Amino acid sequence: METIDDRIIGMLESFLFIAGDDGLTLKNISTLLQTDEESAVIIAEQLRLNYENRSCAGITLRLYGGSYRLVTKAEYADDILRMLENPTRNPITQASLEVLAIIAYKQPVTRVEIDDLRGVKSDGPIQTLVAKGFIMEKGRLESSGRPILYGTTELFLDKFGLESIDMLPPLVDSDEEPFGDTDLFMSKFQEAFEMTDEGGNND
Amino acid sequence: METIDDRIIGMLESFLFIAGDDGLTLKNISTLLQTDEESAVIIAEQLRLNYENRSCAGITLRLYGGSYRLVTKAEYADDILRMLENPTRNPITQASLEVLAIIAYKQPVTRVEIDDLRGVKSDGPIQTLVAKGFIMEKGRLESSGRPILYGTTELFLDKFGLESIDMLPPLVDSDEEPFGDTDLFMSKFQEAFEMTDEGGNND
Amino acid sequence: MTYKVKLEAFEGPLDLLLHLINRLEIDIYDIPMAELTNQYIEHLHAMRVLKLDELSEYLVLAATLLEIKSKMLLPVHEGEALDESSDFEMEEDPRDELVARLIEYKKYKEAAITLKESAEERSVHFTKLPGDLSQYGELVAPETEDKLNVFDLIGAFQKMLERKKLRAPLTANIMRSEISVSEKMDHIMIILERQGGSCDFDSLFESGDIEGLVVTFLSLLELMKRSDIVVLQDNNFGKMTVTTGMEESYGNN
Repeated sequence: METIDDRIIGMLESFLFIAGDDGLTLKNISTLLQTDEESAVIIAEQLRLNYENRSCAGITLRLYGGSYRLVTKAEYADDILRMLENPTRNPITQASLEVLAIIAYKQPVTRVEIDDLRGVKSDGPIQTLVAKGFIMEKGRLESSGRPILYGTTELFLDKFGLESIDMLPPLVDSDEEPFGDTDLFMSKFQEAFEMTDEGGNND
Repeated sequence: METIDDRIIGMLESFLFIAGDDGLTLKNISTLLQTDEESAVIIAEQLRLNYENRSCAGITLRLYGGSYRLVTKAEYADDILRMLENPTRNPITQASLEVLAIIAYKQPVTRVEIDDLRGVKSDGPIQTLVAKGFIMEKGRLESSGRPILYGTTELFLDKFGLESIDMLPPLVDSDEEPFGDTDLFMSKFQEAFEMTDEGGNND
Repeated sequence: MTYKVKLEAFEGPLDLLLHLINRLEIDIYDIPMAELTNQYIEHLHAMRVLKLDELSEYLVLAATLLEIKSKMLLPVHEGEALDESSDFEMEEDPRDELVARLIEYKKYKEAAITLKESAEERSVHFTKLPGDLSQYGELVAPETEDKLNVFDLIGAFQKMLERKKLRAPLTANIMRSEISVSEKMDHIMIILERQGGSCDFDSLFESGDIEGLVVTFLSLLELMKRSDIVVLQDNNFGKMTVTTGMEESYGNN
């Protein structure tokens, strides 16, 4: 208790880092660190002190609404606003690109479906994409609220150099290899060779 | 230059923290820090060293696919996996890996060249790799049929922990000598003196 | 000699050949064609019970092996092989092309292993979702003047799938270990008590991930079964209200 193990502080930092904006409750933290809540408070406080005492730290720990979160230090707030003006690489933001990908492959699709898939609200990117002319309303779903169905436009095809929407490369979930046949073949093949094999007697 | 201002290191950390898995290129960093790229490299390296030297740090800095990213330290991987819903890592088949290796080293390369090298059709693995976002069309060969030329993506570099495509380890032959035709000839020559029987199964 | 071999899946005829060469401890630069061809064809034989179209590539190589083998049986070669000095003419060796192909393939097969190791090393480093800056203003997306790339779409989609993995666990996994149905039942009863005996059905489902919502729902079912609570609904699709079972007027079947 007097000297907290460095490793457990590092572990907490790594957990909080991954949790990002969602943060972790004290209960989460004590579960994850496999300790009681009292110790968890002490460890968290030590991590916070480390950040506060290190002038080269850009982040620190805050407790808001029952959740511990890593946040950037207040002194860098103005600098971070610069990130809004200097978006990285793509001429289209990552968020917009994600939404566009979903609409391109799953059209016609509602905003709610897009939100579900991304796990975040997508109003902003959808607005941007409509404004850019990449997507448009393709009707309404006949269900409660009659939500808008979105689809891609001709301009989208043009900008992405596609002859038609069918020319999009096929997409698979990253977890599954789409070639069940090959695997079946291979497993059969293996079976066939699991048996005793006469080798080396053929000169 | 000898002593880098603590504040600028903290600023970089705050930027990288916000960028998350999008990461920041050297260009982004120098723009954001309002400095030249040379200084940006030095500042980034100092930040990395700070992480590596601090045993209580849970995170560190890595350069993958041309983008700097904050990542959790390897030593906490097991702890983090514990909290992940589905800790199965993205499986990639041996066939896909072979095709990926060929494309990575020989890019830009056509499907036919890949098929020839492997002695089997590679349509399936190529399709999977495109869908996983590891390879992409890098143009067409100006010959009959205008076959697609494939190359690797930044996502490939990121997921395979490579700083850039130039950082691929050199191709090696399993024998210690990286030999050309001459060496092939020489080794045959030597063998010829050692043994001449075709069977060679002298165990 | 009889032994058990556990074979990994082969990636093609060249892979099978490499496997045999390795297993038989053959020198790749001096392949005993007769032995290798026999072994290869034996394996093909076993594979023949499987799909024929997948075998075609294997058969092509079998033909090549047989061709090389027969070339090597030509008397010219045997005569020369007795004379050591003639070894300088081995560049004429009918096996050369095959050996070159095998070596080339082997290089990439090994590179694939290195790549896999590299990916494994990378996979122990986790990263976070980008911070949400939307409260400070819109991210400026520059005008899209040039052609965009379809492959960027795929990249974005894959990245999103990765991110979802990072997003989900932190809430779900922790919740699961924490809240049991019986705990949730207590929790619901406390809420009802605090709110004077009734609350909106929906309000119980306002937060939590799927696991949490399922636990809440199961808890409600259990509480209803025990007649601790009653769920009321004025009309179809109307708002549902959860009340403690005290209100006798609705009974508790």
